[in-house]
Amino acid sequence: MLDKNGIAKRIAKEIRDGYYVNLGIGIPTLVANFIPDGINVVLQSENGLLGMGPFPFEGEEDADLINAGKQTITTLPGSSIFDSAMSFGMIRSQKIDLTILGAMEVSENGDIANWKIPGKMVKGMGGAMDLVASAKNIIVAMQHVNKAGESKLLPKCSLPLTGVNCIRKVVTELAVLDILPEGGFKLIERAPGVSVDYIKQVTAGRLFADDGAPEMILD
Amino acid sequence: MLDKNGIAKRIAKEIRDGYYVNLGIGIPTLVANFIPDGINVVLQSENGLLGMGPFPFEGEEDADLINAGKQTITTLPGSSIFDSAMSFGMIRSQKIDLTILGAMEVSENGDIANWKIPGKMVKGMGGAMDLVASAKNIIVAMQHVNKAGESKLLPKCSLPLTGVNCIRKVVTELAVLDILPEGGFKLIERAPGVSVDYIKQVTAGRLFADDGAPEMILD
Amino acid sequence: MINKVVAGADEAIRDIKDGSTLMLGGFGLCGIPENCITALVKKGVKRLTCISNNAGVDDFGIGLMLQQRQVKKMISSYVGENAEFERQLLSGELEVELIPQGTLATRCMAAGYGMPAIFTPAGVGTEVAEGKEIRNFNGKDYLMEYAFDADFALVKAWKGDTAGNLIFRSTSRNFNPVMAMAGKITIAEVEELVEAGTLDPDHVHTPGVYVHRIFQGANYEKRIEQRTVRPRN
Amino acid sequence: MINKVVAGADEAIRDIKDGSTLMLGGFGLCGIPENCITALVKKGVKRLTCISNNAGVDDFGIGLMLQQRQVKKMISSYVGENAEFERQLLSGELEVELIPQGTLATRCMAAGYGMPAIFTPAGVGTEVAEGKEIRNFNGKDYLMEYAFDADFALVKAWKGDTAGNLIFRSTSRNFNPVMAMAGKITIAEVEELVEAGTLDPDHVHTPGVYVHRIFQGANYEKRIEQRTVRPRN
Repeated sequence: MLDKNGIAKRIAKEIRDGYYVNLGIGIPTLVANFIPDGINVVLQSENGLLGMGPFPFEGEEDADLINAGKQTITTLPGSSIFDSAMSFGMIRSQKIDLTILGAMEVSENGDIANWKIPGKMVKGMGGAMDLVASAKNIIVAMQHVNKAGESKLLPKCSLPLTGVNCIRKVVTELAVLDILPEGGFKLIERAPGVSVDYIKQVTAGRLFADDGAPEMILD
Repeated sequence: MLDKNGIAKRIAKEIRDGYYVNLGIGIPTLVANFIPDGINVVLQSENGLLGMGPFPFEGEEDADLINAGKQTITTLPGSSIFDSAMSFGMIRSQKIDLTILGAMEVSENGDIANWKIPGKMVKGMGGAMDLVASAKNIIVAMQHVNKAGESKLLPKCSLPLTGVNCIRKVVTELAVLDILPEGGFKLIERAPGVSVDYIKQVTAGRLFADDGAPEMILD
Repeated sequence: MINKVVAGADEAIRDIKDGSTLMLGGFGLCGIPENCITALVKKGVKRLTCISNNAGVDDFGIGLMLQQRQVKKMISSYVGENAEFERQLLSGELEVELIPQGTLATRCMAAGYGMPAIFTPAGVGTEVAEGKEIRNFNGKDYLMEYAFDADFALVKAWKGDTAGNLIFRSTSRNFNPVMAMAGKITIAEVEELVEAGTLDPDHVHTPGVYVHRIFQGANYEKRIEQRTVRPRN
Repeated sequence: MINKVVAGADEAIRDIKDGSTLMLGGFGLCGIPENCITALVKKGVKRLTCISNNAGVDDFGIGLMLQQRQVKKMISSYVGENAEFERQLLSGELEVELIPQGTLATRCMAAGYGMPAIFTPAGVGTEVAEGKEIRNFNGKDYLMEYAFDADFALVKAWKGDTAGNLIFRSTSRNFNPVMAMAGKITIAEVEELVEAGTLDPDHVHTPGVYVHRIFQGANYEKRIEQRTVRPRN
């Protein structure tokens, strides 16, 4: 079973040299820490920055330089700044190669719910609906089950949707799963020490694991 | 009867302090020479400049700095540069207070034809169709009759249209005419020495000149 | 050149009335029109509709206007981090319309570019699509979304000149340029106001034609919402 | 940072094939991709569709490609000042689609912003509207125009960096930024190529994400089409 850093580390292996990547808040943000050496990647922050760098050194924070999570950050050599319309323009026109974001639920046909729980205060969808509607390659980073112990990989989402038929891959603390074009979760890898049976048990949607699946190798 | 500079001079009197103005090629370009002192105006060139200045001094021409007529020009203090999409964006969103352009024909309901003569080589409409479709205030500067001696102020345009129901005022070598909301040319002023009868004679569209019209005062 | 300078925030917002629709630039607390907000709180105008990506925090940004119950409706993409906001929303005092962030930006841009509507895939198949026209292009569904129609846009720039030209600094640019283009009356506050001719025309982000009033703001706090740092080695 | 540098024009255009659709930046002869055009003439690719505001003059710009009969179709707003162009057009060798300049720019922008179509009033009631969908918003008619779909965009900037970021100079900006956003593959030639980190991120007009290949062009002629001057007193 993986911790949050483990999930981030596994997702980082999906990143190819030359990718422009948008990272959501939470586990996705951690992915930046595990990008392998020799892989050149540019991180986009949808508030208007390409080439997001690490947090600033203490005392060098700049109120005018934040990421989409409102954290103080830095630029890198080759960074560029643009307005919100251009930022979402490049998202819509699929210039971003990979989008990584969290979710409350994912369905076996690739629907995602991650912005609203009926009866609770709704903070808003931010840029998530734009990202999932446009990105060509979306990976969801999330826990396999919710706090009540219920599966978050479902035949059909129960929460209000963020986007439909858009997720291609899910990485949880237990497994890497592809979403098949014809529907259903295909088990690709198991986290160290996790059995196929256990994954079956906590996956409510259709799971295809006929030919087993290897344990993932993280290093 | 006015010469080209006279037409330009008369049109310049329509410009108010604080106007952003787009000048077409030909007589409209001359209008810039007659803007009264104390009237602050910004000229837009639709290839991407606000604050067009005069031609450069000899030897100071810059190949990167031209107007929509492809002439070398200069900037002024307070100028700004932008791309073609923003340029026509500001035209469409009516940020330009006044557009002055030439025409081959204008009809009594405000249609304009100024880009194409069937059977002749067509060079293109350039930005004219965008300008006439969007501008809130358009003045046409043209000769009253064509080279064949035929009126260019018509009941209906005979040439392919550039825009419909968009022209509000026409200034020719003979007269200033408003186009009435209900249709028809209303004679506002006569050029020095030109009679109402003569204007009637060379205006093919409906002309309203019931209460006469004063001679224009240019200085 | 046309001079757009006004004395200060109070004069700049003089004709904002009860019931006006405002756009306010900024992302979180970054690049927000601090001085205009202070002046609006002082003026006490009510029943405002505010189009802004966020709603500030309890004691800064639009949160200050919420404290005074000046806001009737918020049109935003994300409104977290604000307890008073939540209270007013749950009690029904405040109306909120949540729209995707890219749709928010593009509806501003549409207004600035004179396009009455745009197409975006954001929200297709979700509750955001309810009641909206859906159109398929090349096998993909898009929602038709309308250009915003705002009485005033309040934006904050780094530098501006007397002709209204604006230059933004770093990610405080965000929604400011698209809102500047979209307001019927656009009010720009800047950290530094300079004479026309000082700014390089190639560096101008917002041409002066879009700006109706400009002033140099006083005492920018530029509060940081989440101060994240890394240790020096 | 991702490195976009290629050795020169020949390598940059290596995969432009007979029948490709190209966007070419520039207004008149101002800001045109001179080196890419020279390389295309040398390569001799044929049956090109060129989306460009103008068509050059007889012996410069796209005119050079017309001389070699490499162009099957021009999509432009204004094609004057070119005798060979006129000859080919009248003889039926060359197809021309004339569209309003703002529509041309906005159809590029639409592609760059991932919007399949836009609405513009330009051309309503004229032959440009023939066969197009007309839609009324708030009492005014608009044409629906589709985003361009171009295989390559060839643009010319003043400065560029190894990450593909571009800065344009003065009115040579024109169509270049919107075309840079719109090409499936965007090739940028620059007068000066610098290391990533040299350009101020706030001054970048075209972010590197839009640029697939960049090179420093050789021997810019930057011809002036109409040299207009005023006398010194």
